[in-house]
Amino acid sequence: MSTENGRKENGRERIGVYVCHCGTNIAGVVDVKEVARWSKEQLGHRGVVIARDDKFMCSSLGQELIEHDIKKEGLTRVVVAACSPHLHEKTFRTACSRAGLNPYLCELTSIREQVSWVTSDKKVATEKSKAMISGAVERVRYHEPLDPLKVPINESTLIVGGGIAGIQSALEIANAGHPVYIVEREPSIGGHMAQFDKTFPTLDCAACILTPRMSEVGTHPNIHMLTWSEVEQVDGYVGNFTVTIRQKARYINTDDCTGCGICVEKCPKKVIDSEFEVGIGYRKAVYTPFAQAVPKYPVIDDENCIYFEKGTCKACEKFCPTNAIDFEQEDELITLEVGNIVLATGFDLFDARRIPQYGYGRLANVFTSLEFERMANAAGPTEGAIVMRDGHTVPESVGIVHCVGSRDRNYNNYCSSICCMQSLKFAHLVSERTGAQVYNFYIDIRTPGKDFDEFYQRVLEEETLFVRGKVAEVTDATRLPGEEGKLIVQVEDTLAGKQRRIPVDMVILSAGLEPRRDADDVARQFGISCSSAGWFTEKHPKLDPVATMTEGVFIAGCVSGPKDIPASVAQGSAAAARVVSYIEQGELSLEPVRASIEEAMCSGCRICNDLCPYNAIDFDEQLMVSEINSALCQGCGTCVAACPAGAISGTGFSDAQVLAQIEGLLMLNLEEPAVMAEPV
Amino acid sequence: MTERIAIDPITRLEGHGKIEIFLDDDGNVANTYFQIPELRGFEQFCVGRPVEEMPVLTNRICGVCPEAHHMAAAKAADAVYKVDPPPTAKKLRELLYSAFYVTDHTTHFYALGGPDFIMGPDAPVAERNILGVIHKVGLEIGGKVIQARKYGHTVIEIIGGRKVHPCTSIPGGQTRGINEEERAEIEKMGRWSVDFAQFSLDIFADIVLGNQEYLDLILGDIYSHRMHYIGLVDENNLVNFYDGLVSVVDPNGKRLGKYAPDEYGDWIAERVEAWTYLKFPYLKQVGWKGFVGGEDSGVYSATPLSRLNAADGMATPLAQEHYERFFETLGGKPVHQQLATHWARLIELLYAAERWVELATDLEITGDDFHTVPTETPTEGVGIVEAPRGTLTHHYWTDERGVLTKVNLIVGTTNNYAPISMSIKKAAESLITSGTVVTEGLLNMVEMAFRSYDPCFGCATHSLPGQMPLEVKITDAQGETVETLRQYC
Amino acid sequence: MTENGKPKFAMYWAASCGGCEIAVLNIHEAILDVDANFEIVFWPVAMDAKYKDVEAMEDGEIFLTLFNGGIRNAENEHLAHLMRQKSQLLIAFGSCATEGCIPGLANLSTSEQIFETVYQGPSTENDDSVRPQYMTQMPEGIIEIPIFCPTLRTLQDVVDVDYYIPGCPPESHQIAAVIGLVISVLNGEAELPPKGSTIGVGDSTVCDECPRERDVKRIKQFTRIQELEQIDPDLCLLEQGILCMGPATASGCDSRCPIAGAPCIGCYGPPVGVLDQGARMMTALASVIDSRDPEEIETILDGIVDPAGSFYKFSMAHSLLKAARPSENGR
Amino acid sequence: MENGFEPVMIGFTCNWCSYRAADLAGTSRVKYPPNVRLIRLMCSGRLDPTFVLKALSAGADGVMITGCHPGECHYLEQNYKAMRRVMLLKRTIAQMGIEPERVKLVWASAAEGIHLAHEITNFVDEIKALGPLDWPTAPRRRALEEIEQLEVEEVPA
Repeated sequence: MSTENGRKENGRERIGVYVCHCGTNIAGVVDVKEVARWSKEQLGHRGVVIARDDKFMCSSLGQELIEHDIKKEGLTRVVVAACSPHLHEKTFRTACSRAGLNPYLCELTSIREQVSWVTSDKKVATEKSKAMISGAVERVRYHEPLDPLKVPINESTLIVGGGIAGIQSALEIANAGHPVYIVEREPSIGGHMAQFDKTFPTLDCAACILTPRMSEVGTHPNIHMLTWSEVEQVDGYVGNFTVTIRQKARYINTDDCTGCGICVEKCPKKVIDSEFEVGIGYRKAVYTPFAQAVPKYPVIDDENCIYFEKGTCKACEKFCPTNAIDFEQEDELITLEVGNIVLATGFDLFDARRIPQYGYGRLANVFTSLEFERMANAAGPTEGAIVMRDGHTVPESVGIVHCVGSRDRNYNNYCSSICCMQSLKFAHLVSERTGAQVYNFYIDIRTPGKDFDEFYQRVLEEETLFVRGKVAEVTDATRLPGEEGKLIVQVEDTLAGKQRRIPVDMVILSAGLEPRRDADDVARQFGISCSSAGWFTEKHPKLDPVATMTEGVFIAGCVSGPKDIPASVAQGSAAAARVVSYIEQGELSLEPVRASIEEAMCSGCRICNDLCPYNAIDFDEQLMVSEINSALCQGCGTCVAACPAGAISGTGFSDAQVLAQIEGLLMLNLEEPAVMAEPV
Repeated sequence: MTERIAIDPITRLEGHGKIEIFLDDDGNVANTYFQIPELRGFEQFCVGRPVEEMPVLTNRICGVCPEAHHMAAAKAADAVYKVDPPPTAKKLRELLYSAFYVTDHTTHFYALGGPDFIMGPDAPVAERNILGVIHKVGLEIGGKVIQARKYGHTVIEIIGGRKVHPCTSIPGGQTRGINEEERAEIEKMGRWSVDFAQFSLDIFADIVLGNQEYLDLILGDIYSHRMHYIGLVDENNLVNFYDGLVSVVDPNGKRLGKYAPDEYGDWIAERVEAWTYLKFPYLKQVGWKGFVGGEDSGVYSATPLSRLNAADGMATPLAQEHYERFFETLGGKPVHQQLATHWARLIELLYAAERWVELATDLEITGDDFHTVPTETPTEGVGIVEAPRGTLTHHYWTDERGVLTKVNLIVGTTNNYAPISMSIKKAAESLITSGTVVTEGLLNMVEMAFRSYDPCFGCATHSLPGQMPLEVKITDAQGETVETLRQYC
Repeated sequence: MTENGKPKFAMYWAASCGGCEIAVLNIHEAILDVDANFEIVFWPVAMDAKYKDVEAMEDGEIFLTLFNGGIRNAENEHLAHLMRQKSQLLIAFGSCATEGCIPGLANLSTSEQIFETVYQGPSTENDDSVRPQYMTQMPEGIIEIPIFCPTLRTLQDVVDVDYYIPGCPPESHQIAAVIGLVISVLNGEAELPPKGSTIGVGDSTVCDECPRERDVKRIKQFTRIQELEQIDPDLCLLEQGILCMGPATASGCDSRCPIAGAPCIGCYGPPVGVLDQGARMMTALASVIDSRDPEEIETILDGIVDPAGSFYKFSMAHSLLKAARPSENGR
Repeated sequence: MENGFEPVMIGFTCNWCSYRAADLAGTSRVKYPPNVRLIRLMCSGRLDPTFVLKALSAGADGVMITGCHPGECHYLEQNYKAMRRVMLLKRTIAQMGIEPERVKLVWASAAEGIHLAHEITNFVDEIKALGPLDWPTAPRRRALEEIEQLEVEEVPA
């Protein structure tokens, strides 16, 4: 067989071929002895010096056989014809390295899954096995010894997002004794959980369980908090990321500020708090989002601050006992070197305005779940009083609409998973605090979690009414007597099978969870991917739910989909465990199946530049050549196949290997030329 | 009776020939066959290609005159899109083309055809080449010849992008223009070339015209054929290489008419003979009467001589002077003595050089409007230029995407296939008779008959590559091969 | 070696256009080195020579032969064998000999189709459907012309080749360089490259020598050059939508065509180490076509009106498939 | 097509989906024709048209390229590149007189063993219907071509 232009042969190899019986799994259909005999005879001139068959090649005896031959017969290549590489490639590679042969000089061809198990005719199966061995032999001739790629792991970790998932990760890693940076967009960590009143199903108050964790983060020696900050840029790869962070101007010198709160008190400018209080409460222009905020330092909201508007006021500055106010402060760019990154940026609440027929934003007494959380929260604007928009009237009847924006092909197909329990929690709180009649409008009640269904039963017993059906409309257009001044919930009761109009004083929309509006940008920034819905994609949805396709970038909490608090916390810990295990290893060894560019051959045409989903390919403007960062490369080989100059080569799956395997499979390498049209 | 005749292969022409000479019982020439032994099939495999590629595809028909094909193809492509390139583009093309003519005619005169005269037909073969010429005329001439070729190729590279196989002509114009710096350089080289052309004419004057023996040779009957002539002329019926109408005159010099490119089909037809791969074009209206000359035979030639015969004069002053002297000296139009073609070629050389300077000094030549985007749906078009070795016709048909569906090419030397065959036969007849002692020089005259046409079978065999091994095979009446002389060049 | 001790040099043209000879003549001064270091025993375009002289030579008597032109007919093939037999080093010179060049596009058609097209052409009067015959009985006797082979083949398809010099034609400075190398080898100052090497080319592709600015490639549509309002003189032609073969074509030509505003058409053939030039260009282009929607992709691909002709314009005869298979549609 | 024609075909599989689908077909003992011989790549994005042309010119009667379903590529989006390459390749080989149907792109996830087996069965039938490719450069054909050559020599062109 001619070695084609550009395919250098690795000289004369000594190849051992091992045909496995796999009990009768293979031997029952394939004439393994014949296959072995044939390999020696027909492929001898291709370097096959030994061809053996064995009952179970994967058994210790089988492996020893290979090791023995490598040592005694000086084999330079090994071909095993047995089961799928996904089962035993590692087994045989390990056997080779035990015998001192580089593991990557071993090729496993699957004559069980691909031949004996799928073919009935013995003759045909035997012939196909020969072809596959012939292919493997040709291929293995072009294998090269490879060594795993080692990269050092920087001990520091970056956590993006200071919600409960991020907090959990940060504490786990910090407690393991490793430095952590936690970046939070808002002035304080805490995330959505800080806004909640009670948490289902146990009904313990969110603040009571969250704030201790927050302050622990605030005071932890291994944790460095960067609140009021956002990630600008991410470079590098697993173990060696360089992250640039923009710390927005707080106009408060945090070294001097004691968090006494006098500035907030003295600030003359009152602003509707559309962030923490979701628009139902007020804050000052200088503020801390909530009492237990961590860190305690306030921020000056330069869009509303009178000084920034008119150039006068400075009340805060006048009264600040430590002269911590600094109107000249500017955004600061901070560069961090970290080894791993955990993304815990959470979710956005579905905007109920998008479903106009539910009247939110139009009908005063239609509330969103988060508005209700704040209202029910003792620290909230109504100090826990559940009242209508007027601020004092206590509702006599309340309708809670489930699945708002969820399980709805017009908005989101997925189930937001927390709405059922959240709604039941609302129902309980309403009836507990107001005695009002509560209606739950649901599609299905889903209570799979621990103690969830018990909580459901409890709410049922509280004589809350459940109407099964998707609410068509919430309106103030009254038609029937008794509807005056009320909100009418128009719904098809699918159990009773009839349309119903239910008048209530207040409606709570149990809005679903959505990916952050900027999820796509964040994903791109960190080189990971989003599902069509916009949630970050796990490396494996079941077996690796907190890892991503990009080594060293992990995800926790609602970034990968709606979750309740326990699940988010669990993921926070899981991600932390993954990070710590990397750190503990000190360096990471990566599969050596990688692409690389021969600089002299690269023309700088830039065809390959946009092909790598892991951004492993860079263009060097000076040298005018493209370069591959082998630590980022995942070895898919797309750029290898795309390079018009043939300047990119891929270890493990080189052109030479594949072309040789094609010739082998087509039996072009036999002593006498193959007869193509005969039954294989 | 097998008379052995030693004959050297015909050399020094771009391409090769295969000549069959049959003798009768008396050992006289019964018939001769001049065969073209190869075929490439451009007309077939250009089909399916996008029309804008034709200028670079048909380049490869001939590496000796790729510029001619590049131009003809570009003009045919313009016609296919009914697009008229901006003046700057047309002038750039003609400028490149004029420079090309200078190199090409120079090469032929000094390296191929000229030696016959400069050294004399009787000179030893070894001396009848460019080196002999240099020895006889002096070393500096060699330098000049190389310089002339170099300059021509430089211009071709500046405008056409490459020395061989230019690439810048596209449907609607050119891919780029030239700047003032380049223009100035081109002008400089052009002026040098005008001097060189005159210098060459002087050499011809004193070596050839000054030598009665050569003059008799030229005016003698051996190399004379009364036939039709065609050549491209401008609106004033003056010789033009790049554009115009094709003028057709009969053996009496009477103009039968002028045809536009898209009318070529009414004037030209091609005949197929089983013994050669190359076709024989002839004047359709006059008809094919075999390998004979005269008013009633459609055989015509398209050479420098033909062009002078078919035109009313030259478009540049110096060349015009020589044009007049040419016909005075040779006894008025039309001139049928084929060897005069060498002289005609030098007059064209001068014209090309003068035109080169004219265009290089044209104000529009450095313009930046060198391409018009075609808007019409492409259909069919013909492009004609005057190649050094004959009128070159490219005819394309395309689909609505501008992809070729049919291609017809009538290429330079092909036009002269029949005349060349006739000249060879005539020369053979007059040189090979029973009892003739054939000497080297005498036989070289067969080659001279051949060479005056400057046949380029790279082109002619556009239906096949530039290679044409010459083989002269002499067979007697009994079918015995008297002698086979081969030359694989 | 000859009496004067100089190694013998020959250059021969088979199915070629003559451009290679012109390119060699264009090395100007360097041609004198050839004259000084070799005895030119056979170079039809430049000197008198007799075929029988070559036949008379000892095997391997010629040290170096530059063979240009493809193998189109029986005669070309015969000459290829003769030159191989008589030469120590046989170099496939130029695109025709190395990869088939433009005439290789004939491999998209059958001989019958070629004959039909040529000898029943629009301006051809041939009512009796006369076709050239390889043997013809004339009144005076039988005359022959060489047989036309079914496909055009490259030199390496018929004989063993020592080195390859691609290009249509090879750039004169590359030719001069190669000749320089051979001379220094003769003087023991250099080693010959490994047999079978492609010489007189760069390591990379045309883009490597192309001065045009280029960015990340994303192709939304292909544009025919004549459709461009204005060809940007500085921007990568491919990024202007023009199908430029530069990325998949061996460097060495100084990127002449792209510099002149014309797309590279691939005359230097595949880069060293690449099996199939067309395949590499296809894979590169397809990779950067900016769409995931099959319908849109088809529309974009419609912009390539002649894939086989564009990707294999020069290397058809040397591609993996070498020639199209006769069938109802076309060949 | 005359009976008894057993095509030889090459199949390229993605390590993450279709190769595992083949494993699954095996473990679930689905029977399918033996004509297709598989080559494992890391991703369909590694598919270089050179491989396909090599296979066809070296004697294969058909080539199957398999990968993850669109949107499910293990390497995010490389299978789209494979798809585009195959689309362009088909156009080119059509001009070379090869039925585009001889090259087939099939999406198969790791869970679709039966689907893959089914696709292979269909493809084998399709190729049987098309008949042998017998590419002239393939070894078995070489002898034939020489014979044709001889014929040409004897009969005047």
